[in-house]
Amino acid sequence: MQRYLFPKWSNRVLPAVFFLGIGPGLTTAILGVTYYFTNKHVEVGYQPAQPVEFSHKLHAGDLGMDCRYCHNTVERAHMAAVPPTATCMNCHAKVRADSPRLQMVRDSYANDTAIPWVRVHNVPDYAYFDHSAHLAAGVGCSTCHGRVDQMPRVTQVQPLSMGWCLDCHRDPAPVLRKQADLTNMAWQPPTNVPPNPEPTQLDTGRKLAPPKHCSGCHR
Amino acid sequence: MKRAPYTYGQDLSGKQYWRSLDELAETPEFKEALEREFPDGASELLDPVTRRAFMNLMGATVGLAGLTACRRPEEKILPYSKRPEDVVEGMPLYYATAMPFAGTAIGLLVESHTGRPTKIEGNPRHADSLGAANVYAQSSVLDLYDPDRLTSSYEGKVSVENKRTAEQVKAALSARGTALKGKGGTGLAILTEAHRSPTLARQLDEVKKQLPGAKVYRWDAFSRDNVREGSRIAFGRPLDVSLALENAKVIVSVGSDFMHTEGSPVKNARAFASGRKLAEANAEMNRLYVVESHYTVTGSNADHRLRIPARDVPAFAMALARELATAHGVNLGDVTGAVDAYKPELVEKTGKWARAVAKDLAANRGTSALIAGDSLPPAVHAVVAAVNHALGNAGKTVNYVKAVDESSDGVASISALVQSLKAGEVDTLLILGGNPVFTAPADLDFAAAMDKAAVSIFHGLQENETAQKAKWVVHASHYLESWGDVRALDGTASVVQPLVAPLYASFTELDVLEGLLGGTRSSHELVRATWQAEKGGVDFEKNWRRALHDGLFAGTAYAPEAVEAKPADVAAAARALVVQKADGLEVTFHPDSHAWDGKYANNGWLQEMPDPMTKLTWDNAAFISKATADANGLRSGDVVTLSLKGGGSLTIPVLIAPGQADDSVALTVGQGRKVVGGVGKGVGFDAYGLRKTTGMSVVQGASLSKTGGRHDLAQTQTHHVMEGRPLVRETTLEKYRQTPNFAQTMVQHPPLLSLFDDFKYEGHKWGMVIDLTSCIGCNACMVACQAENNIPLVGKKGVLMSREMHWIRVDRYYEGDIGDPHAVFQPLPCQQCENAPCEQVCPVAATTHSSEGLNDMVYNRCIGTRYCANNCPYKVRRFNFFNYSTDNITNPKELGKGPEVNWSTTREMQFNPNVTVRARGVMEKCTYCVQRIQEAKIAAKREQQERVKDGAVVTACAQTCPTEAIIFGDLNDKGSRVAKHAASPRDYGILAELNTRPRTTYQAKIRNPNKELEQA
Amino acid sequence: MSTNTTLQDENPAVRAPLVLGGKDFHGVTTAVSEIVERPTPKPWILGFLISLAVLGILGATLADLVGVGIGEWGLNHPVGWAWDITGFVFWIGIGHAGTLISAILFLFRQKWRTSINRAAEAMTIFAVFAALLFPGFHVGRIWLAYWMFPLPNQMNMWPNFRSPLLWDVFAVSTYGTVSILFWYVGLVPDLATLRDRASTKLRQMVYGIFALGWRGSHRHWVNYERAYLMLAGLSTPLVLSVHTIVSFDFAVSVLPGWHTTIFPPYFVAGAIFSGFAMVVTLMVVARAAYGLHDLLTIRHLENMNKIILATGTMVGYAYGMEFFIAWYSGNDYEVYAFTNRAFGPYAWAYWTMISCNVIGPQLFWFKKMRTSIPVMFVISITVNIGMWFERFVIISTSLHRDFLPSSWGYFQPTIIDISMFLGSFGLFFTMFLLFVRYLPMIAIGEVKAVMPAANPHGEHGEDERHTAEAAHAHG
Amino acid sequence: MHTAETNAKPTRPFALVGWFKTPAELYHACEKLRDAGFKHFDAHTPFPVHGLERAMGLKPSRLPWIVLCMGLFGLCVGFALQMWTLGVDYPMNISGKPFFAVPAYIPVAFEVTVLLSSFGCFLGMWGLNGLPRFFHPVMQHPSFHRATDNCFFVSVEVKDPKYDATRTLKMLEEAGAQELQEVAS
Repeated sequence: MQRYLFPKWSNRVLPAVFFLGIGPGLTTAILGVTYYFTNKHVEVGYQPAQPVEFSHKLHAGDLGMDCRYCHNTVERAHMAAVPPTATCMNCHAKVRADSPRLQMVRDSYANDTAIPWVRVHNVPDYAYFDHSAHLAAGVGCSTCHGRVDQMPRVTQVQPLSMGWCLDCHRDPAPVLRKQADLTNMAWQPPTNVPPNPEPTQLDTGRKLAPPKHCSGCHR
Repeated sequence: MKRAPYTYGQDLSGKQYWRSLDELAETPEFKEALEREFPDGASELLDPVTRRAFMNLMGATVGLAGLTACRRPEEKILPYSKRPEDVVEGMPLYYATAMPFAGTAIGLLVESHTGRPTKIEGNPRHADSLGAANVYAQSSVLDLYDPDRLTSSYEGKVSVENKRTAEQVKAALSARGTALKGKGGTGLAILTEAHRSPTLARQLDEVKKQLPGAKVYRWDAFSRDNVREGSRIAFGRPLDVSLALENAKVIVSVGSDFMHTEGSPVKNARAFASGRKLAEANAEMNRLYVVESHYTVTGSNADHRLRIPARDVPAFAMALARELATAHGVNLGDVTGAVDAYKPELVEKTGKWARAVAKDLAANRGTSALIAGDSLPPAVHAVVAAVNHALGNAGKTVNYVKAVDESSDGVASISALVQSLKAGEVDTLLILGGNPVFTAPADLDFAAAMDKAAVSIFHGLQENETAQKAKWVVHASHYLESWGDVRALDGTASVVQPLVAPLYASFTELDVLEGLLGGTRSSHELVRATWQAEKGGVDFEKNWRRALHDGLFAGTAYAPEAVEAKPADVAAAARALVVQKADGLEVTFHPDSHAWDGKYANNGWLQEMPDPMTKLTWDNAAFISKATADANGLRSGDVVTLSLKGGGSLTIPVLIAPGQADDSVALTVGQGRKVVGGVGKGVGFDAYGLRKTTGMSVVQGASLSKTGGRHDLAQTQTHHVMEGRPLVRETTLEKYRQTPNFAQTMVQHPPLLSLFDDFKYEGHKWGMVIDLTSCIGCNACMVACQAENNIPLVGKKGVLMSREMHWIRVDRYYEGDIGDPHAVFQPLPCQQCENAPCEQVCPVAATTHSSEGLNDMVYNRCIGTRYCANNCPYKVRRFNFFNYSTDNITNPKELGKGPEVNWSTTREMQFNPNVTVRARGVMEKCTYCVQRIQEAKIAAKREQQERVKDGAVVTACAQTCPTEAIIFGDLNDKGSRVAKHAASPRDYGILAELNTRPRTTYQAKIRNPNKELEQA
Repeated sequence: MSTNTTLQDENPAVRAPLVLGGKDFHGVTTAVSEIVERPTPKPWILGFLISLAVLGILGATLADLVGVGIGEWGLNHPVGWAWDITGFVFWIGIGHAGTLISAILFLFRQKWRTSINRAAEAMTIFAVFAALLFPGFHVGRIWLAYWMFPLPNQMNMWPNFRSPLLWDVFAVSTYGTVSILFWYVGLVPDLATLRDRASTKLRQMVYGIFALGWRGSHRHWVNYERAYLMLAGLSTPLVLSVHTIVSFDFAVSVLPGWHTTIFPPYFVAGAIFSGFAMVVTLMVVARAAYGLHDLLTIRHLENMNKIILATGTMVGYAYGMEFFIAWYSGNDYEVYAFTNRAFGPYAWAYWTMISCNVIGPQLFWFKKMRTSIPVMFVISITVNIGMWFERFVIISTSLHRDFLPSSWGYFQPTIIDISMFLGSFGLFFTMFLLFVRYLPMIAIGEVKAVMPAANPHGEHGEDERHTAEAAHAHG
Repeated sequence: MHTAETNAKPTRPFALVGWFKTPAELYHACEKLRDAGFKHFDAHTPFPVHGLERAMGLKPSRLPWIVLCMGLFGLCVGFALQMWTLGVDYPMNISGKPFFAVPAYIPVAFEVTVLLSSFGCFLGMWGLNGLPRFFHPVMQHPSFHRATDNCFFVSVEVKDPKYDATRTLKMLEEAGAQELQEVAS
């Protein structure tokens, strides 16, 4: 009977497979998942084209309009509503009244049809974020939305993931501002604020106690 | 936050509707409302998908956990073009309106999210609701979105080719009008339901004026004709009876279910309960006696209930009168002689009763109330009226008020209509609402008569048996989308104002009549005109807006009439009364607790809401007593043939109903609709076939015969006794006064120690107290919860597998002899235990405790092990075995047959955007309406306050409870109502001996029995 | 008097030999290896096809459960668990005998284990696989089941280590892993044997790879035996912990009928009980099918039957004790739970359990019975039925009537419940048949080691008990 | 294609390999080698022969220490994981239990301990044995395949200082070894 003997080199095969194959493979897989499958990668930088080339840079930046002129529900309701066409027409009835780029706006106003804006900041439907509560506490626009006043086309700058929310809810102190600064895009967080277990509203001194329990956001 | 509504454009233009629906359908809240769990799936699920497609979808969802480039699909935001006044996206608006119900109207505040009415609450300013609402009002919002509603008018059968536009309908109507005007209106017959709308009355008068030959008839399956007739006999004019039970110490109901189905149920329940609130131990308490054959909600709340066949009930009333006159010197004049024949003993086993009750009544002159059931003959009402008058109750506890609708006997009216139809005198039959073909007395054969009319126009919400026979079908507007007005039983007038433009360019009754008269005024204008005339003057605009805001015209309630008794007439009527003699079994007819007279048959919430007493869902049955069942060798679920001597028979399953009188079969009419939407189809059995002009409420000479068939009866509760467990703890007023804390000392258990230090709840500490003395078991809380929390339906199959999803259920236990037990109710929401057994067993921490002591349930974290439900001692957790919220949403009976999705865009418009719509495979349960708590807290934060004030948060169940039995609030706020109640000696927690530390506690039930009847 | 056990009857002082038929080392090697080397026998193919078909049913069932929802099962409120967790505990229990035989009997130097431990260990592993199906698919959203593992994630959420269900996840996965390691370590020398006997190059290579180049070096044997000993030492507390933790799923809850301190020992005894029953069932068949009478002697089977008798009686004691404690505690809910078990709607299940688990095995008091193949075959099967019912009774009867009578209900299985449980047998037997076809079902090396001839101090048939002393004398 | 034959042409031998019929013969042979002061020799047997390690004068295994370390490591990991995740990183009020609910953490800690110990035991054993090693010179002995069946092999490595081709051969022959031959490295 002819007996098969493994060649000498075979002794090195298995260790090689482990150290060169499985080892690096696993590491890359783990690292890949923990980075590429998360909002950090998937959501941040999302910048869809909008039906109307509305430039926040022009309006909020160069013209210096206050965010609340258009998003006027932000202090009263959980959502900072996209303004009705009527708001645009307040100015554009006269300003650039016949610019072709505003055709859709004028049509919308004339025919009472909606402009199909594309949602940029999209929190999962089972998470209930409330703009008014955050403004009341002293969290300004730019904290989550970035320098919108420098964005010709709006893009998402924060992951808006649960972990990211929690970071702030656990220690909000560094991002709190005075009510006057809420819409101040240039506002810079004060450097090296010590973690504050009992953060307070800067204007009224009200205890904030941002919820860390589930029903704070999930209903 | 109540505002006058923004006025609509042309309500009837289809364009307007579609645009508005788009706006609604595309607002972000709306998007959020649908399919929260699989955001990516939502769009797919909108179209019917096959099982395979669904699997792919699932696959996709799985994939999503991993694929990197896979964002949520692009989502559109469609803002208003011109934002309507007062609308703030994301903030609900509340409008005051009123719902016509049975013999009254219930004032409502309706929550609306960017134009979508989503939730109905009672209007605190309205006398007939006082901030509460009953099951029918709560669930009426579902009818608005009913996918099976008529969405167009038709000439002939309901089918595509017969569709007619609004303009065509108006044209046809006015054409008909002019034709009729030609012959002075002769040949026009208008059939209405018992309506309480001044404007409609005005329109009808207008019709009579312009078309003198026209005749107006009225038909209602259940009416208060006898009440008015009774008071006409007693006082010479037809008056309605409006109760003021808050002033009554002794209440005697002779066959009246005044707390649930008769008169002003919500108001009566509140008044009754107010007489039983025991703030402190020595508080007084009213006493309720009920005499009835079928176990009703009212009967279940009686301190003493006498169970006798319905045929004997009138006799008992008479005997009571006799006893009062003879033994207690109550001056009834000639009546005394008339009722002399009724010796107390004449009626079986009632002698003692009659004496005891009479004594109690006589001892409380002016502070007692004798109430007769709507269905009793006028003579009985007359005698009862006489008694109340003689006792000095009239004007104090029993108010005789002007009747809005004075036209008496509905049976006579519809019989007359049928006569003239048969005689060919009617060429144009206009049916405004209702469903006479289904509900009219069987012996009249309305269907056949209807064919005699050359033109029959049916105006209604849904296609039904009558619509099918009509030559014209005009689709009606739901009351939430129409202008109108209505008077409550006590006369309080409300404006019915729309919350949304008609979804389908539909017509109100007013529009139809206006069309017939060739007018062009909108119902809005008509209603305004009515009240312009009523409350005209310079500041009318102010009054009008005030009325819209408040939901009623202040001071429109009728003053109680000063009445003079006419003993002679009463005596005559009493002598003329023929008491039915026992002859085989008797059959009684009642409105169905799900379908009412049939008009709610397609309302899923009502169909799945268990009957208060039998806990039966998705069905009706012949209710018989244990003795009757044994005598006929029947078990619950046996199908029998029920036949009447006078002819007519019915095949229906029997259900053994404890408390039902022996030899008496209770039938509910309204189920078993033939022409009905997906929900109501094939549900229950039509008992109208046995209901004839000769016996509209009680008929003798029935017999049962077993067919051998069986029928599954889906009950949400299948075990009816407490097994001696201290769940509902009750005692008598007397004993309670001796040991007020009896409930807390009832259970012996070792001291409840914990290995660990307790958590401290510094901030809010939400808690709930449920007063079992006040709870009447009406189920309003269940439906309110269902509407508020987007609770899905599981269908009959689901209930049969005991998979119902109600977050709060009302447990009903019987005590004592199964033939004649007394019943107790126990509403059971999540107990929000501080040491919640459910939390520690969840492997993924999907249910944890909030810093305010809420037992949070996070649907999006739940993976569905169901361990928490197993470990919940109260079994309040509910599992989504299927995709209940989206599959077969229009036909829940099909649930469990796999996900053949039957999605309805209109149905989903009812969803509350502030509550996640749960998907398959997750656990859910009562959250103390955490969305309301959050909204209130955020509102407080906006105002820069740290705490929510007491009363700022109220759960849906507490808000709608007619008797204020449920109290919710912050236990840390010592001043709060809930804290005060929790401190009462009556307060106890069920299964507290397990050291679960329930946050929901109960106030022990106290009854106030009469000694003399006790030793029986 | 059965003739299979002659020696023992003649001289109780001397135990019956573990290898009969005067086999030498080569004989043993051949007897076992030939099973694998022979061309595939027809009955095997038949059996395999049947198992595959049943496995197919399982596949369809799982697809339905994931696609449509576990509403396809008969579960409801209040009965949130029924056949699913019953199946889980049932299979886990069966697995335990394997570890017991391979580990505990090894520590007790029970040499008779050698010819059954390999198959028993295989049974353990396959049983664990079958068991994992149930908790795996009983969750409502299996695509998120990975949340039960402590993986860092953007939600900053962790599993709840206070939940017995999570203890289960760790216990069962550890148990599965360790069992596989233990099994494989034992296999390596025999794989080497197969490698060296293999006639085709392919077999030589495949077996060769899995044999890891084993060359029987005694320097290896030294570490090997130490490793084997320690794995046995680790498996023993592990196997006890696994069923203890499984019992915690119930014991830690508040439910009357679940909340019971006796559960851990009671469950372990039950597990061993059912496990041995399954081993007997399988061995009786394998023995007949492959003519292994010389290696799987009556003595082996009889010993196992003795254990079945012992554990069966323990379980019976536990049943009784539950009632006593319920009565003694004076807790109405407890009392009701157990009265309801014996006389409630599920009484039929309860009495099936009692008769199969407690009454049946008592036959084994008689030697005739415990040495009769047909009798032990039947009893071993009824025991398995009985043990399935035990779990069903514990889970369902406690759930269907708990604290609040208003929420009492009744559970009825659907076709999907049944096909799931049936299918799990398909999985088990498919794997087991593959095992007996391609791997040595008896530990060749270990059997040789317990043969008299293995004793380096004289070939005369000595009882192994002398060997040790002899070795010392020389040492 | 490597076969026994091709490898049998020894350029520089690796070891002297032969086999015995019985464990006893092997046992005595090993004793001889041990007493003669051989270090680099080995026995190849189908099953562990009792006490042979003493006959060969081998030291006890170091494996237990590896397992002990892994076990302790597992214990720490197990507890640390639970303490940190539920007590430090995201403490949540669950059933009113404390954040550091030690009793509840015991089962998982135990399982992790066992798991890591077993890994240590498994990998440690193969590591100490230098396996997997698919090719080994002694396998070139023509009858070596019987080493896993019923022959008891001895191999004396050439590199052993005491090794002398002729004397060692003689010594083993006397001990009853058969088919003695040197195998190539």
